[in-house]
Amino acid sequence: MNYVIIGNSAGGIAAIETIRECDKKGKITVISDEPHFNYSRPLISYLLGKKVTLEAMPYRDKGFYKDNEVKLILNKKATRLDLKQKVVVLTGKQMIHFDKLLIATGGTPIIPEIKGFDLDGVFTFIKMTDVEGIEKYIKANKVKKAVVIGGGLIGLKATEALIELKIKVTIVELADRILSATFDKKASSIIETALEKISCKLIANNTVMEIKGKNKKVKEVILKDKKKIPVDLVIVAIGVRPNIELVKNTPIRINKGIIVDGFMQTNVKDIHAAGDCCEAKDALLNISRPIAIWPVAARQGKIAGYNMAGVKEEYQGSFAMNSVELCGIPTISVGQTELDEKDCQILEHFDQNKSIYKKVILKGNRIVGAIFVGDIERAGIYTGLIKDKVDVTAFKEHLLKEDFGLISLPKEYRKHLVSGEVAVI
Amino acid sequence: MNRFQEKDISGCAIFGIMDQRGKRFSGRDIITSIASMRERANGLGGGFAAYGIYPEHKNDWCFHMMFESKSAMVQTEEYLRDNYKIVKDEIIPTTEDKSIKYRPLLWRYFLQLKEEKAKLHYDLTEEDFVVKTVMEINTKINGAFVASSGKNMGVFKGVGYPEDIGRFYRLEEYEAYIWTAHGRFPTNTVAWWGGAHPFGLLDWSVVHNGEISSYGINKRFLLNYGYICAFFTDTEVITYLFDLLVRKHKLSFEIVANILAAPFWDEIERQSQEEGEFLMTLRIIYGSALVNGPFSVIVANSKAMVGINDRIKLRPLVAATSENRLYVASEESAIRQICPTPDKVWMPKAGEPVIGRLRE
Amino acid sequence: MEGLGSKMSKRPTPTEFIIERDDEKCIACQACVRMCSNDVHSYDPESDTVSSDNTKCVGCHFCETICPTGAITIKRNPSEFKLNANWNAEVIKNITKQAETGGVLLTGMGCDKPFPIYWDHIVLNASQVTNPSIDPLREPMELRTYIGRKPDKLALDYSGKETKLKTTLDPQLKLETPILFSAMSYGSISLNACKSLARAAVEMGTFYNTGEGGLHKDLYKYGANTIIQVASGRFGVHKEYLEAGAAIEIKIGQGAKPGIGGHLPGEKVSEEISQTRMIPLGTDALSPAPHHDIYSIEDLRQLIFALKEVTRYRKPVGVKISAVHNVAPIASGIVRAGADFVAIDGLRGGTGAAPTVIRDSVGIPIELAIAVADHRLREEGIRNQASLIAGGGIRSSSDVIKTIALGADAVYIGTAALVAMGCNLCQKCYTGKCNWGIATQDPYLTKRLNPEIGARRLVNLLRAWSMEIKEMLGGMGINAIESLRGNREQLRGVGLSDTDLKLLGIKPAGEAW
Amino acid sequence: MNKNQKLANKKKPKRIVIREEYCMGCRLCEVHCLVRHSKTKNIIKAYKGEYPRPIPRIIVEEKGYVSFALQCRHCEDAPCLEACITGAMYRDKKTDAVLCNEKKCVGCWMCIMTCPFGVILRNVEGEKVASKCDLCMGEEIPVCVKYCPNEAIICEEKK
Repeated sequence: MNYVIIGNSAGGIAAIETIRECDKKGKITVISDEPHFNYSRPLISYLLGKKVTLEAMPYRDKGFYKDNEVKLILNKKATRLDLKQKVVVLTGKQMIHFDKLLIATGGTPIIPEIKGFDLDGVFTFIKMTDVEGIEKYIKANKVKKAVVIGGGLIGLKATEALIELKIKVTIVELADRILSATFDKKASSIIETALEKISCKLIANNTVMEIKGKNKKVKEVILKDKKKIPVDLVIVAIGVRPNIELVKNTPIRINKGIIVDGFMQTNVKDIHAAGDCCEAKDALLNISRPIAIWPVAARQGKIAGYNMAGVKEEYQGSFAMNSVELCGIPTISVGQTELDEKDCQILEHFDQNKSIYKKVILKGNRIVGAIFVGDIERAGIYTGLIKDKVDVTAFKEHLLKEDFGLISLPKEYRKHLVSGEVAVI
Repeated sequence: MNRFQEKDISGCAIFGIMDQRGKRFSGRDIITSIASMRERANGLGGGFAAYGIYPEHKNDWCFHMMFESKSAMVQTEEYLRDNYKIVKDEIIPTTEDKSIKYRPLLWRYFLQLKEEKAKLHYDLTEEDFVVKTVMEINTKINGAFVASSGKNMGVFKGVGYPEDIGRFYRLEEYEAYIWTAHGRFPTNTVAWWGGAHPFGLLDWSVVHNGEISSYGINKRFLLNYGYICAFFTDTEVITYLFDLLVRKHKLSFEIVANILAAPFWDEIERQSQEEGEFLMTLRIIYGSALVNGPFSVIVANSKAMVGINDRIKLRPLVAATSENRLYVASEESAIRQICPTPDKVWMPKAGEPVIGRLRE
Repeated sequence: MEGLGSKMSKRPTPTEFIIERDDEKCIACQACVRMCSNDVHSYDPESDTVSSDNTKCVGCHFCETICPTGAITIKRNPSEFKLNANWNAEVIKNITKQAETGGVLLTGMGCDKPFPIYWDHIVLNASQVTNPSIDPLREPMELRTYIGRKPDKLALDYSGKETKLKTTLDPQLKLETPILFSAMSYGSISLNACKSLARAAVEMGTFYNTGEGGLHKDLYKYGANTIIQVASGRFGVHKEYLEAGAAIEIKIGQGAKPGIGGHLPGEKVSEEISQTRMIPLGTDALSPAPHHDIYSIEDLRQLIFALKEVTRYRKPVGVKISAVHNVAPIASGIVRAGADFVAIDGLRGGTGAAPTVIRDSVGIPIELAIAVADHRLREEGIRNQASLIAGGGIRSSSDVIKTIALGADAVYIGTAALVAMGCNLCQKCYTGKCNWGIATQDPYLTKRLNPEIGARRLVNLLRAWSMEIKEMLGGMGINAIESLRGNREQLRGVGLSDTDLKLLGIKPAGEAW
Repeated sequence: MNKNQKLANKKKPKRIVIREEYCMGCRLCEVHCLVRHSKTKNIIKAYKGEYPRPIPRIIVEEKGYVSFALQCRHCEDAPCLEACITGAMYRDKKTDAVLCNEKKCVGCWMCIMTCPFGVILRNVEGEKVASKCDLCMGEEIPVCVKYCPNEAIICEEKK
């Protein structure tokens, strides 16, 4: 069996592990357009902020490919698929034959249509090459001031890293607050307050219309309201979209991302997709959509791996969730965090002094979302309740108590969790 | 210390010969063979039981008595006369023997139970009445001891090596179809004539080598059935157990062997269901009659001679047959001494009885 | 003087125990604070230290056991009253307590007064030279015991070709070791304690006894190793219950409290207990002193046979009495009334709750009781008709073997079993606050006794004792327990009066056979 | 590889079973877990002389008379392993245990977010790292199992 995987991040690597688990003999080839043998993309902000070293970037050690007998092709982009010949064509016309193919090409940053985006000193923030570019630029140009376009998670992690490097950062966010996609207003405001404390400026309800430069280097951004901000560096972090270049103009069906079935297979037999590039079941919304987060990519890669190796495993669907520590405040958001209050019940605990905010969103008798800011201990229990769609009627009033734990759950469910016995609920 | 109050602890040699046709033979052979096991005795006791020696009085109870004083004899005779018709009484003939230092007055009585006494004690069998007589004499008349009380049989015993005792009693002059003999090695009791073996009651005689650790409970078990163990000897206990189980409970020697040397529970469990249940019931009922501790014993009555070992065979016992004769002994050499080429020689297993029955 | 009767009038007395806490070792982990049901220990978050209140300590030593650093030592309070052989500290404290409360003093477990312990004045025999001792590690050594009525003789059927058994034995209890767990009710002890006893009985091939608390539904499965008790309160007695066990025991008396009934306070009557005992939730469970349908031996006979009828003569029915002056004739009467076994509970037998004065002043020691009862039954020629089970303060394999040699078929152990499960004899069972999870129904406390551990420890104890009994038997040259039963020749008394020796039916040490 | 290691390799993976019906709530598991994961491994020093104070990796939950200890279940399909962005969380090949390489952990708390048992803790006493049960690697049996006075935490071989 000849397995080919395009992409060398969460989805790709999870697939390698599962394929090897099931098939000790098959040939595995991994193609990556990056020069690095592997690294964790979410860690790039830590790398920029010098919280981790370059050596700590790989999340599987050096022996990984050797141990799993994987042929790793670096620095080559897969440019074309020949589905009839079952061949991947690489840059330089190299052709790689496959029996089973996994497309795990990940996401690609969304580039806004702004004038001056091509100036030096304007970066996206997705890949290690971005960090390398930024670091080099900062060093060469003695960067003091930066603008981060986008107040989402990536933007904020980038902001945090820049602040670590003693660079003044202004965040420009189109929405009325930061983290609007994952947080509610209260949660956002806690982080906004924390950002203020470290002298980070936030400009909400606004956006960059134009980036101006001098000698091809970025000098100033002009906002929608014509306001001008002098800068040395601009980071564009307004989001990612599925990287589906490769499958465009092939029989593989796409929507926003590559469309897959419950076994992570595309409409073309033997071709699977996983991770940020594809769209699969959202277990909460019951629709197909891309969920561009690490755990989902890893899970999808795993499922794809099993099915490629001939072990039938069905993808149960995932939902959005994020954990990030911002300005020293741990935050977690899971599931649907902003629902119309008519449709749901909201339980809240807010302690402004301690900057602790907890919120549980219930729909019917089930939890569909949760936000934790400041105190995230045992947040996974709620994730579990969301995932298992547990009826929480019996212990609803305990949900946000300080001592909430498995002990608050019905004994039978608890037993199921602890011993793995089948729950009778 | 009163010699009656000390339990006998002994080593000993035992020997038994039986002619299963009932043909009688002289006591010469048994003296020869028991003499060959002199090492097993220490001169503090020896004795013989002989069956078929008084054919002319075969229907009379024969009491072999030992008296330590004239007054004991007077008292005993008075008591006997009260209850029995004394058919005949005489001194037991003996010869002078240098090795025999002291001896009590030895007398034998041939008795018939008075009819009026039998009527008075209608609730007792004649045997029970004789047993009662023996117990009364042994426990109540100081200085009197009943050595044997059967019919057509007698016990000859005393302090000394058995061969000396045998000569002393002139046993070569008697003819019997069963002879048993005993050479005694008491370890810590005062030697006295009554304490020598065989022990006799009715026509039971027992010679025994061993020490019974269950003595205390066997004794109390017998008490439950009215037997009073007066002599603190294991032999006495075994005699009474045979009397109880064979005469009163009418059990076969094979069954009695399974009581006295009961098989182990795991062995019982290995048997067929019926056999296992039988043995289990036996043990449950007669647990207190289990004779625990090392022993080999030869028990005789007028119809049979039985040799048995304890349940783990801690004492020696050999058996042999030669034509009509059955031999049971502590040592094979003693058998070969008088029967150099037996038809069959074997070592009975622990608890496995050797039974010789008189062919009718 | 009216109205002064039972008003409280408190006056502090010296505490019984002193808790020593080694502050250098104490890490303030608060295990002791969490574990003590008497709230002795408390934590002060301000100073991050734990302190103790001596007045509440009952001396159960649970905290000492649980403390991970060994920082706690429980000591007796050395504070002493002026030495007085008559008016000693205990007497003074008791009077003071009664002057305060006007009530009967209660206690738990068995008599703790220094009456002579006859076992400690009896020694065993061993083989030397004249017969060989037997090594139980190499040779079979049998402890199996059958409890039940035995016929005086075997009956055989000679009619057929082969001789067949005519005797059908009355129902018997088969014990692989002659030790049973004595009656301890669910109520007086926790369900976990009951489970421990039941499981251990199953594993060791012996029996435990329900006591008078009925049978919890979880315990029915151990029925083959259960002795079902019927006591004066008749709690939880119904047909299913009577049929659930292997034998039935009518309880007339208990060694710790001869002549009086029982009292389970309403607080201990939980949902489960109320269901098991068939009494309303939270009400006191009062066992009358006598059975009100047994005012004479004839009445007892009727109950014995009523129970036999109910169980269709398939189970032995026995009677338990406490050892009192007339124990021997009473035992004889019980045997003649048709009991298959008689259990005799001596002076030192335990209880979950009894008036101290009764516990310590009524009844006679089991050693004497069993000796005279066994003797009496043999004298009357009815010893075979019933088995004797002796209990009341049996502490070791040595006590067991001596009791059997005195005449018991088997022994009951209660206190020893509790100690195996953790009990340290603080004698506070009646408070229901047992820290070891044994004598309590408080769910905080009962879970402390893991029945797996409890059963394992009980099994270990019985194994150890059985092994020791085998060693001692082997030493005597005996390889079956029935050869020791009632075999008083294997016993000798040391330092006993002639009367004691006579009653025990044993010779003084130094006297040979 | 020495003999002992060979033996260790042969061992079947174990799992820890929690039996709440026997948990007394004494929290000795926490105490011993803390000591096992302290620098000195000495109970008194760990409590009285170590700064930052070590934290236990086992949680005791209590409500009314019900209590139980809980630590990482070392799930077969462990969500924390998938969620870990650094590779700090890994499956030990020998024992099948899920372990956290604290040197690699950056404290993103993805594991906390995904662990349905809530048994991964933030250790913020020193470097912020995810702290979890490591089955007391190197010990014959985990100390919580060893020291639980009532066998409410037991070790059994994985089926």
